[in-house]
Amino acid sequence: MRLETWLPALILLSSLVPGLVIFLLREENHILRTSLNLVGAVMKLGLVGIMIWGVFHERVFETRWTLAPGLDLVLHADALSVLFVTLSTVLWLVTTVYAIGYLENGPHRSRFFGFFSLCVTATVGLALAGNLFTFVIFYEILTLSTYPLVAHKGTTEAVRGARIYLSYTLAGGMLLLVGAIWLHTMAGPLDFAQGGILGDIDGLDTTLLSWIFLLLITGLGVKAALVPLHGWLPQAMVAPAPVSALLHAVAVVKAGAFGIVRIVYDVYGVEFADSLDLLAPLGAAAAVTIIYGSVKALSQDHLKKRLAYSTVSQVSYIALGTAIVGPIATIGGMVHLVHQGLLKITLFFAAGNYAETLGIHKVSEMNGVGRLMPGTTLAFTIGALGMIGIPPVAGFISKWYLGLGAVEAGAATWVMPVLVASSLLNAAYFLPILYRAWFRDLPREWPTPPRHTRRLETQAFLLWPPVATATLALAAGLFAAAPYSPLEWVELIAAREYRQ
Amino acid sequence: MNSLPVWPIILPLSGALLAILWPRRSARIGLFASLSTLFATGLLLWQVASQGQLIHPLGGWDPGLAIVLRADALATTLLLMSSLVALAAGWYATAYFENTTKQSQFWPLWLLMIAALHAMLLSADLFNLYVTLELLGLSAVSLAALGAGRAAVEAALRYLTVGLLGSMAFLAGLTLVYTRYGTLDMLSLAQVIESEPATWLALALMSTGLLVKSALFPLHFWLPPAHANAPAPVSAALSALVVKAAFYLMLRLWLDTFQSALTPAASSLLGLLGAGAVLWGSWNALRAPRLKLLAAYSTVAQLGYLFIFFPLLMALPPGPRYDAAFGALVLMALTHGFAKSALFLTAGVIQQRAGHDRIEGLGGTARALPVTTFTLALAGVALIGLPPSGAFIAKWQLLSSAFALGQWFWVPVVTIGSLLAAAYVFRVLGYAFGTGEGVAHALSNGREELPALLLAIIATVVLGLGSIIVWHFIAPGALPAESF
Amino acid sequence: MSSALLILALLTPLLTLVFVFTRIGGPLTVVAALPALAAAIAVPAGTSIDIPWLLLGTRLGLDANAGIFLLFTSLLWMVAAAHAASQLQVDVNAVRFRIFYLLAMSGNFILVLGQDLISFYLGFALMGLAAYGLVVHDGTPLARRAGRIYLVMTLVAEFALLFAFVMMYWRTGTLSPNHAQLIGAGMLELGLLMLAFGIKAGVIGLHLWLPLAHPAAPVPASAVLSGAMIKTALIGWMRYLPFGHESLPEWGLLLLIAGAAGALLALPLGLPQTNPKVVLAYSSVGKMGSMVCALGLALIEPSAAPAIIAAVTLFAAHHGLTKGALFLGFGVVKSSSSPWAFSLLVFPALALAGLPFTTGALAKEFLSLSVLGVAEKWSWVFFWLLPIAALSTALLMARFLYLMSGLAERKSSFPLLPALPWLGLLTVILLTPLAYDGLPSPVKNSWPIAIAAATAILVTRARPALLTSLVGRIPPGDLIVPLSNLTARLVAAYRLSRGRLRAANEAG
Amino acid sequence: MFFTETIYALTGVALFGLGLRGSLLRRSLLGRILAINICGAGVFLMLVTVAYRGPEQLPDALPHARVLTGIVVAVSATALALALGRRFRETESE
Repeated sequence: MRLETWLPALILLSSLVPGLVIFLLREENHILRTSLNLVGAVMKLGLVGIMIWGVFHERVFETRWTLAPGLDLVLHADALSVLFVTLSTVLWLVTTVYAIGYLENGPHRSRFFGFFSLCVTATVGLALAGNLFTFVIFYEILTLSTYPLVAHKGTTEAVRGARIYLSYTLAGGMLLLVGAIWLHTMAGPLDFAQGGILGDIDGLDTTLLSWIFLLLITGLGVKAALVPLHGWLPQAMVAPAPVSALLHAVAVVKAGAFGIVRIVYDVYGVEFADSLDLLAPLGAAAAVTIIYGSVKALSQDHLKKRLAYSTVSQVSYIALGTAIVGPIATIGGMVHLVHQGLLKITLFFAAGNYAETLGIHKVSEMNGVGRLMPGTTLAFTIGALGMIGIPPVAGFISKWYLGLGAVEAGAATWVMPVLVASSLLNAAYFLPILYRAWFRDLPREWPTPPRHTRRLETQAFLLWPPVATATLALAAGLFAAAPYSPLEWVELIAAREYRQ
Repeated sequence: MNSLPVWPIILPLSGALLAILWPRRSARIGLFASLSTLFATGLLLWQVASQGQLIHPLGGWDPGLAIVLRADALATTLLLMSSLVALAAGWYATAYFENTTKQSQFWPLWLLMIAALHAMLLSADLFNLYVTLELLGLSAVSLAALGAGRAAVEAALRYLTVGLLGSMAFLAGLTLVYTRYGTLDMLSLAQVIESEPATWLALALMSTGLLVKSALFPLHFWLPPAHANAPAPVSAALSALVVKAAFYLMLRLWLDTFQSALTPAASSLLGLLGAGAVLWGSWNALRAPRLKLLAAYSTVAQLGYLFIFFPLLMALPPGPRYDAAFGALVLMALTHGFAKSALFLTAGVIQQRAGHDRIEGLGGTARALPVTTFTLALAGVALIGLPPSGAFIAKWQLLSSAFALGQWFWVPVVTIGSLLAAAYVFRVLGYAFGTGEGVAHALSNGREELPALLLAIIATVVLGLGSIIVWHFIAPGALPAESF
Repeated sequence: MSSALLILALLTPLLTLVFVFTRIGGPLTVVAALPALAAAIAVPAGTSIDIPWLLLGTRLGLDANAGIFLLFTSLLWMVAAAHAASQLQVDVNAVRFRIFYLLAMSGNFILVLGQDLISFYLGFALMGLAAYGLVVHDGTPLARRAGRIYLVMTLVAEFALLFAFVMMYWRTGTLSPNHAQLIGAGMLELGLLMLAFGIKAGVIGLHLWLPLAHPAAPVPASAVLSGAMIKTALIGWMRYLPFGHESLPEWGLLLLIAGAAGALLALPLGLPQTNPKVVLAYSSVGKMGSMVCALGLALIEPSAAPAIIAAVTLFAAHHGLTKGALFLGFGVVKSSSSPWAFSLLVFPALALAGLPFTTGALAKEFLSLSVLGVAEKWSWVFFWLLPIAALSTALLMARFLYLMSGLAERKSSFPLLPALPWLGLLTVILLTPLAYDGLPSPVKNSWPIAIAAATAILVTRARPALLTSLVGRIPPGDLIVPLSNLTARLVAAYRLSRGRLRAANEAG
Repeated sequence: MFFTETIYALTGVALFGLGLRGSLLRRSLLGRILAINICGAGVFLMLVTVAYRGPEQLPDALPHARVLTGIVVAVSATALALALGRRFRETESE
């Protein structure tokens, strides 16, 4: 039982097993379910810690399981996968705590937490995937496990939103599948390798490769919410807060972005992709999405819808970073993968708190909220400032590197205006919310009487997660240059992706 | 020791006879017979795995005369599937027919059907195939007629007439083969067959008969009413086993016996019909008002996928890629068998709980019957071909061979088919998750829901993760070579 | 020790944030600025510390003119804080005011002390956004409008600066480039730099937010806004333009013209104002204009750069303190409306106008010396500009005093306690000239004051119809009013069309 | 001599064709069952002619055995069809 072969599988099982057991639990045994959840999350964190230590010391972790001739289920821990696994594990722990608080006495909690664990298993599997086949498998399982989460409330619009979500993501998954099979048939088993594999295989028809690239990116684009394919994201806002937090910051949207990063860097290889000039259209799509998402966010009064459109635009930063050829832009794109996760999950937790404690769903109802719930609003402010790109919060670092990468790649002429415009638009739709929260005074009559616990503004389980993720975001920004920070780790990855 | 192939036939047959003698205890006899058949099949499987193909002429007659039983890898795999599905369906039937008169009528016919099915899977002689095919048809029809009401009887009658016509066509083809080659033993025939008009006509007749029996697209009209109105365990067996058996015969004839007599045109025709079945079946399943009708049309669609394999297998030169595709074909057949039977059993549970199986009226199922809904979801996943299931890997290989051979046409067909499948499965799940009081009664006891759950788990987890066993057993040629 | 002092100077404002809710929050904000003042005095110029793990590797330190900037900035923050503590006792949002005050203060100090691009930008952004909180403090619709305009322009400045720094970092390769490395900046980079600092400094054309924001803020905030915050633009220019190493004639000319225009236009825009604080704001625009003009010349003539920079720094210090004193004075006079306070107010006004033996005269003298020394063809500009600027300031001060006199009617006693910090500031302004020997001859630059006094008396007596009709004609923020009406109409048209569009497809 | 075999074979084929046409076109149940029986008879006749190996040799026994089995199967199928037909008529009222 050598550690190298079993650690990735163990990490996967540490959320799968509790999930399956929770499915069988009856609604009443609340304590067992919560403890199972937390034990699973903490154990996974521990295992990931071991893996980080291992990868840092150049040890190779790989679990290989042949499913069919030429098709192996590979879980391989390289630097990029560890980055995403760490992010999703940490945020899953926080979201679990939040969900326990949020669904205090809601119905179907066993079913919820069961699918919740399945969803994270899929995300972790997707992160650890060693080849395109495994990636597609977990990509589809992710769709399946998130559908019941979106439809959790069972109301008509919840089921409708889930249906729209499903039709988008399944169609995307199908495109990805066909692209992956086509590529697999042409180029043999596609194990991800730093710097890409297609560059070395000669005799591949480049026009076909371009078509396949289009298929793959469109398939992933659905989940990464690139413009024409983003329709499902605002509809999926119907889900309960922990789900939309998980969906937007960690699992679904990140899966798409992470997939694009994998395809461009570890399958095609960025130089090879550039030689086929595939990156320019990707960059254009990302730029359009960035602007479109921000503009649409301006006009949304519903808070979660505004955050959804902000996600649409923020995730495309990652795609933009990938599309600009150059190590620094890569760093910008990849580090934003982590930062956007931290920032967006804070915003959604805060939005969830407002909805759960004060019954506020709309931005227009948020007058004077800062006075009532200072902790949550402070977290929201840090998240918002991070999104706009104000130092010292983490968002600034990604924008700094993206700008730098653009200048390095000589693409400053079109990337710079996009970044400036989107930063201003971010400010335009986040600062009014902050203004309402802090400067406007409380309206006389209140939607629902605030349920004040004696000391905290809301239940402990709901307050601490956003505060925790906000501090993490602040730390990721402030101590960016420190060892073991996300930025350092991404620089390690980016250096290997480019073949000097 | 080589008399092992006989047991999977004798045991259900004797079970049927005993069930007729003691109608009151027929359920227990039936279960015991199914269990012992499964055990016998297991033994046979182990034997074939270690020593390869097993030939057993009944009664020691020389090959020309005797009824020869042949147990090779493909046959034993399907044998295992059928005994597993039969056991699970039987187990559910004991609960389904509890304290009704039909219990005693059900078991003898059921065990006769299983015996006929096993006999057909193992026979190596064309006339033998005709007889077992006929037996299977008759028992299936009478089982279908067990369903309540006039619709069941009418559907059974149409099933019977169509079935008889199919057998007659098969018999006529058979006669032509005998006039031309003088023997009906499939093994010796394989060496002798030449590609000439007489053989084509014979094959055409036999194939038409089999296509009618396996309900391929234009000839599928009898299947939906028959399967939808039959009792749940029966329709599970009809969809998963009986229809699949006819397909198995097509496979035997086209890939083994008449291999040399085939033209690419013929196989692509089959492929086209398969594609039609996929699209037409899925489209109708999407519009089906009732769950069992949906499942029946889904069977038509899934069989379409199996037939799409034919042009690919025909075009592939023997080698690792051929074995990979053949293994995928078997894997898809197995997964569909388990998944479809699980789907029908859950439909049975829902029908008994809610009094109807209208899809619109399924509101609240997820609340009242969580395990059943979970099984429905799992079976759905296997039918669509989403990752945790064996069908996903089979579809991956199907598309991979299509790309390798440059036959682009199948790619959009399979993609659209899968999306339509996703649509009709999640339409059902959408209603199940929704609110409403469709399924009023609370939790049923475990006995009813467990068999369906086990079948669904086999289809998704066992075949999904352990799918490499199929290749080890059926087509080892595909495995070690990483060349392609 | 000196490095500890530097870090302390940064951290204390942030640490006192914690106590802001307690009763002693007010006085504590005063103490928050002390370490910075001590650092400005004690820490020798040129010391710097590297913190590799903070942000992207920060370097804190003090160079020559940064020391002077830190000195007068921290002094002004402290005095204003003291004034706020005494005045704002009654205000319900005092806590919120203190939070934003401390944040702005820490932003200012980080900006001055941060040698590397990232911490400079951090200071710039933090100060900019926190100042919004100060501007909007009163919550009146006027304050909110001023705040909104201020915020939009500050954000544009911030993001322009961000990407100027990105290009600079890419070009120079280091996070803290010295003047030698700054040579060869591209057109886009310099343009963004000019835009960013132009908005912050209130260069004419980009000054629209200044006459609105400064008056809208409460007194201590506007003192600090006018005194310390707009000076940060000067620090930015001095640090990130290649003074003394590369001549940029066309950019220099641009700055020169803009500065001169600012200095000259301040008078016509400032005089008709009715609110004394707006008059002060326009005088700030004028003063900043002359400083920007000097910097423009330094850009054209690298040889004169060091002298000009030193002079501008001193001039900024003088303007910071006196303008702060004026704003605080306005606060004291307004609250107490005692004629004694009014009489004391006259002194900083005259100092600003360049009364002999005051910092004004001193700063003006240094500036003219450094500028006129340049033999080049541009010296005639200054030959005319300086006297006119002096005259316009004097006139503006006269206008300010005239407006203030209206406020100081009642005969009430001198409010000793609330005015204490203000008095302390006045004494500092009084004493600083003594530190410098070789005072310029009194007669040389007292004529502008004489003329201004004469015209003031003449105007108040005769009340010529022409002049009085002009009063109140130009709204504060001049150009912004037509501009904002235009944008408002545009947005309305867009919404209308979208509304009609949605109605159409709903009907369709 | 050659003549008789072809006649039987042709009649066999003809019967098969007639039976097939009848079973497809007839609407009444009884008609269809009879047609299928005719079809079966046709095929059995073909089988019998195949067994004939010239005047001097004994005919081949295997097709004869198959015909017997075929007949048994056809009879049981017809019995089932008639039983189902009766049940179908009984449930007319539903």
